[in-house]
Amino acid sequence: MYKELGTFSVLYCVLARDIRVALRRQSDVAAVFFFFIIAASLFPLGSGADPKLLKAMAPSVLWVTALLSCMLSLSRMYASDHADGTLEQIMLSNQPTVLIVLMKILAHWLLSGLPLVLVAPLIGVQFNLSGAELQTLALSLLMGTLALSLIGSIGAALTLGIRGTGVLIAILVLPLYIPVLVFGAGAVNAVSIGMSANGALSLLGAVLAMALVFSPLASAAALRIALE
Amino acid sequence: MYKELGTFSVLYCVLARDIRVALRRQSDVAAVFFFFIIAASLFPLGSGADPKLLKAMAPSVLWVTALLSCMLSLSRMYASDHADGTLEQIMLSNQPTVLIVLMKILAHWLLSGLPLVLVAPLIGVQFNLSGAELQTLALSLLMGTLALSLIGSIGAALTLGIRGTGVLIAILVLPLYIPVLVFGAGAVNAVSIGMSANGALSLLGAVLAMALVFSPLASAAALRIALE
Amino acid sequence: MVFLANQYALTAEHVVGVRGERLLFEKLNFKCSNGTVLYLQGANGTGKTTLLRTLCGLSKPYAGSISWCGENINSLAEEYYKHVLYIGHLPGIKEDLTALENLQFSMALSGTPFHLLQATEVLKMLGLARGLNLPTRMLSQGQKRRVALARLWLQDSPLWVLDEPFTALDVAATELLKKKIETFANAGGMVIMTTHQEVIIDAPNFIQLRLDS
Amino acid sequence: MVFLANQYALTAEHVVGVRGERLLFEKLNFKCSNGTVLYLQGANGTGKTTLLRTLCGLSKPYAGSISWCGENINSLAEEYYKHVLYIGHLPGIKEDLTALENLQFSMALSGTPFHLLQATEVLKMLGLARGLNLPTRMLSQGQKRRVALARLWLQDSPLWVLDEPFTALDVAATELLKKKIETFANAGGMVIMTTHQEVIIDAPNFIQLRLDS
Amino acid sequence: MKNIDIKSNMQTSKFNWLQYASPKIFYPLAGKLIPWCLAGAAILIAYGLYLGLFVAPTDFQQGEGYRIIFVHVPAAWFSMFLYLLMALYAGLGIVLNARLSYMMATAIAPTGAMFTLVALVTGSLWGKPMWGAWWVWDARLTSELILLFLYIGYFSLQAAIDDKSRADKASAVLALVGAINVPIIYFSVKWWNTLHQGASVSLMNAPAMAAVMLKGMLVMAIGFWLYSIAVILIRVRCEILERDSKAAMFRQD
Ligand code: HEM
Ligand SMILES: Nc1ncnc2c1ncn2[C@@H]1O[C@H](COP(=O)(O)OP(=O)(O)OP(=O)(O)O)[C@@H](O)[C@H]1O
Ligand SMILES: Nc1ncnc2c1ncn2[C@@H]1O[C@H](COP(=O)(O)OP(=O)(O)OP(=O)(O)O)[C@@H](O)[C@H]1O
Ligand SMILES: [Mg+2]
Ligand SMILES: [Mg+2]
Repeated sequence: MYKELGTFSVLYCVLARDIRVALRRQSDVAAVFFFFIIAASLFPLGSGADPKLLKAMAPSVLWVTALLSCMLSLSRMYASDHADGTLEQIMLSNQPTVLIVLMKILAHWLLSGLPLVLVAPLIGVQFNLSGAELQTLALSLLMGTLALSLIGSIGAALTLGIRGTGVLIAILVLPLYIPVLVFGAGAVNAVSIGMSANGALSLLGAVLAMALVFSPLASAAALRIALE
Repeated sequence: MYKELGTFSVLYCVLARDIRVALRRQSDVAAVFFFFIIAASLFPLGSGADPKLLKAMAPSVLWVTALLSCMLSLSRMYASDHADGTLEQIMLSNQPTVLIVLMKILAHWLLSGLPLVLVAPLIGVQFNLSGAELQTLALSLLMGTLALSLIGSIGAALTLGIRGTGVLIAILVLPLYIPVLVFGAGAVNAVSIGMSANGALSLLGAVLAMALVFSPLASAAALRIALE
Repeated sequence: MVFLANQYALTAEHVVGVRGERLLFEKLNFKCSNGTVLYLQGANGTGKTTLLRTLCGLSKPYAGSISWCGENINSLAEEYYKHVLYIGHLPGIKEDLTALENLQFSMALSGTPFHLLQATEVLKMLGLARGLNLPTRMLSQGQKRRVALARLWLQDSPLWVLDEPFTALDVAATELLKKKIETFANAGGMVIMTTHQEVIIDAPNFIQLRLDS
Repeated sequence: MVFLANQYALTAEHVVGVRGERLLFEKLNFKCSNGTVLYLQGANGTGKTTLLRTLCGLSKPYAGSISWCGENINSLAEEYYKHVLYIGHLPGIKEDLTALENLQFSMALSGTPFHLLQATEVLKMLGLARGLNLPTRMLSQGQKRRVALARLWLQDSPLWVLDEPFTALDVAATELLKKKIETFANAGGMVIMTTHQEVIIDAPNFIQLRLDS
Repeated sequence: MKNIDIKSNMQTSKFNWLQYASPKIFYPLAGKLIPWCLAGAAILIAYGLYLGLFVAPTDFQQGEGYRIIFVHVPAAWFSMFLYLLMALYAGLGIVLNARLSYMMATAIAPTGAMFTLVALVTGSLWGKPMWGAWWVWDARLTSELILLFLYIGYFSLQAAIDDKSRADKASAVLALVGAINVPIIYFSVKWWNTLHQGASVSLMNAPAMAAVMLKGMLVMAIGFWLYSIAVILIRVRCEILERDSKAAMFRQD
């Protein structure tokens, strides 16, 4: 019998595969990115061109858009694995499902959360945000998007194999996203009115920590149910 | 040989089936609806509770949210028919594909556009919109959502069978949605500053008429390409 | 079966099939007329599915032409489709609807009126008596295939195009289907089909065509 | 194949299968040990797939217990899964990846190291020489199945659970697979499988189990 | 029962990938054109820049900043023109089912997107001194941005489909649908009153601007035109090679 692969090599392989699949269709990764840019640009179009109004809208608009773009890419997380039977194989893996799920979440974040963090400041400039605001925006998104991927994973797992998934995920997940949104946009708003963002950011950190603990467990359980 | 069914009975049957499938999973229809409500409510959460700012944001926020919720449900339009092979059967129908496509678009609008038109005024009230504004909002959404379903159908057809579809549809379709958004939200904005909405509304009507003519043709062509 | 009265012919001339950038078959010529069963054979990946989809008009041949009673099928379009009944690798049924609802829809697409009693009878004959009012997602693999195949008993297209119709069917259902194809061919129908199982169809004109390269 | 040295046993005791609200099978008892091929038979919809998924641990039995070397499989979890190789109605391959990448991933899931040369050889032997570096979406139905089945040659799980493994395979591939199952069983492996084709497997212990109700 | 064996057929005629389309003739022809176009483009663009930067007089209202017009305006023209051209080729591709036509459309897109980006960037560079902001949500600016998005959509769709022939056709449909945007950009200044300048160059009326400026812009425009032709031809040649080598790879075994 061959030597068995260690947990790390298996997890690495899971992560590498998800990233490889996504990169194979570069458009996938680029798409979340462009969605964010395009959707954020829709708001000024709808509201005429008052720069003051734009600046006031900016934190909520950018955060809500980031949230929606993360959410849109959720359906990709497990759905294709479910449709082609890979998920059954993952469940029958000799590694704990929780760890594999964690890797899949990480891959999702690397491919859809991280790019947003990088591009958000550029769009912020179009909304006339200042340097300090832009910094806080990037930092809050860095923590926030990771939390969004974690929480979203539960929704994605729960809605597997159900049609009209896109919208159903939205309903399941949006309420859970609200704390992330409130603290994230709150941090930027605080900076705009000249206050410190620390309070909001540490609350955001707490949400992230909670999500990190519970989400893989809940997702793994949901996946198992989806396959029964 | 049996008497052949007339064009109308066939088209009626297509429409009835799409609606029946959607109602069989009520969650589908309800979902677009709730997405709209929840997403629109996210903005006040992200931006604190300044009533003036809310009123100024309202047209763009409500219109952008309506647009995004229509868009989210697009991937449902043809994808499941494609996955289970029904689309091949539709292509091989003895009725012109263009007409069948038109029915599917109509079903999509009845199930996802119309509910928004009905609930939007209720949400508008939460953003402190006045009676005249609410009326214009509903009217612009009535014409606008139909145009969105029509235009969206092209994107949905083009991205069939491609992974990461949700986001790709968004990229293809959002630029084409922009005129609808500009005129739709423009109509409401015009009323807010005491001007007439007629100009914007008639432009919206022109967009709708164009979409009505070209979209079924383009969608049918796109579907045929997707199956090749 | 009234179409016996009409004479039909499907002719393929110099048809070339290409998938991606790869040549699958070249200069394919054949003619099917009433009573013909054309049985496509070939190893996996030799282009049987591709050929069937081309014959239905779902994809265009890379070169060459396919004609129905002398006219090109791509220009006939709906005129041609109403004579074809295609059942491919995918069953073409909606998992949320019941078997009856699915049948009603597929028959509407082909312009055939739907008679509830008759459809129920066919489904019962196919062993689906119990599943009549269940959403088809609750059926097993083979039961789903049976729902898709029920159209063969209800529609009256003169040309059937069947891609591995015996997949997932148990022995009894296989036998039923084989009998049905034979009756149909003897009444003047045309069938073009593939399968990896060994079958010999007792038809007026049974042609075997190997696609191996 | 080293597992010959180990003695394994899969035991089903009073297993009851229910789908939806319907009783499929009841009081099922059997025992598989090294060298057993358990061949499940039954018409469409009698519960073969349901039973296989239960035996793998993908769903829990409605009543009764399934144990592996004396311990309940649901409490063993990963401990048990690493001994099972399941190939169901769905091929479990990702259409965007090539055949090799797919194999690498499925083998990683089961903890088996991946050797490129060996995998290439197996795929070539299965007639996929040309498709090695194509995304599997470009393969035909039967070629996709072959990619999924390649794991049988590469992994060394002592228990195979195969749901209609011969589907979509052409004659040559069917023969190859049948031979492989026989070699495996003779080397001490256990196989639980279903199929609607007639097959007789030459194994030390060939059990046929009919599920008809 | 009779058997048709098509195997024998297969061996008699060797499959030739190129025999069904015309790229074979096109390829060398394009190769001859490219150097001439490139040379012409270099000379004209250099001359145009010289006219714009040194010969044209300083504008007493806008100072030296206005000289950006010599890049901005021709780039904006070409962003729209190339889109129309791309849509035209896409349409021809669908109607005639000609591979070469699709390849042309594919090859035009990157150049068009580049000019769009140049128009946007030079426009916002110019906007900062003129309007006091890098970006305003004005109808023309917005519709030019939509044009960029349409180009991006075209690429994304093409990248997302791996079957070349399907990718060609699907993106052609998209290109045609998006073509509606071009008149919107062009007439946006007429239809809405905007910050952005209206058309001042027209063939009918006497030019509203100085003759040197007009000359500079036209020279730049022709230079851009030659540059586009050269780059597009290079791209098409690569595309032909790539597709043909893939076909050859499949043919080998
Ligand atoms: C990002 C910002 C900008 C964009 C996207 C943009 C876009 C365009 C486009 C599409 C055209 C070609 C339209 C036509 O030929 O009629 C154009 C032309 C022109 N633009 Fe801009 N522009 C921008 C900023 C500016 C600024 C700041 C100025 C100077 C105040 C300016 C001055 C002009 C002029 C003079 C023309 C030529 C109009 C003509 O003669 O037809 N643009 N621009
Ligand atoms: N979407 C595609 N893009 C490119 N090539 C494809 C595509 N689909 C199939 N092919 C290739 O075309 C060839 C023929 O495929 P086809 O599905 O017609 O085979 P088949 O004879 O039906 O095989 P099977 O018996 O396995 O169903 C295969 O070799 C496959 O690699
Ligand atoms: N998701 C489900 N919900 C409820 N009942 C189901 C579900 N899936 C299958 N069934 C029912 O369970 C029974 C057994 O299904 P199963 O898939 O196990 O059959 P099978 O023996 O594998 O048949 P086949 O030979 O057609 O594959 C069927 O009668 C089916 O109606
Ligand atoms: Mg096939
Ligand atoms: Mg089964």
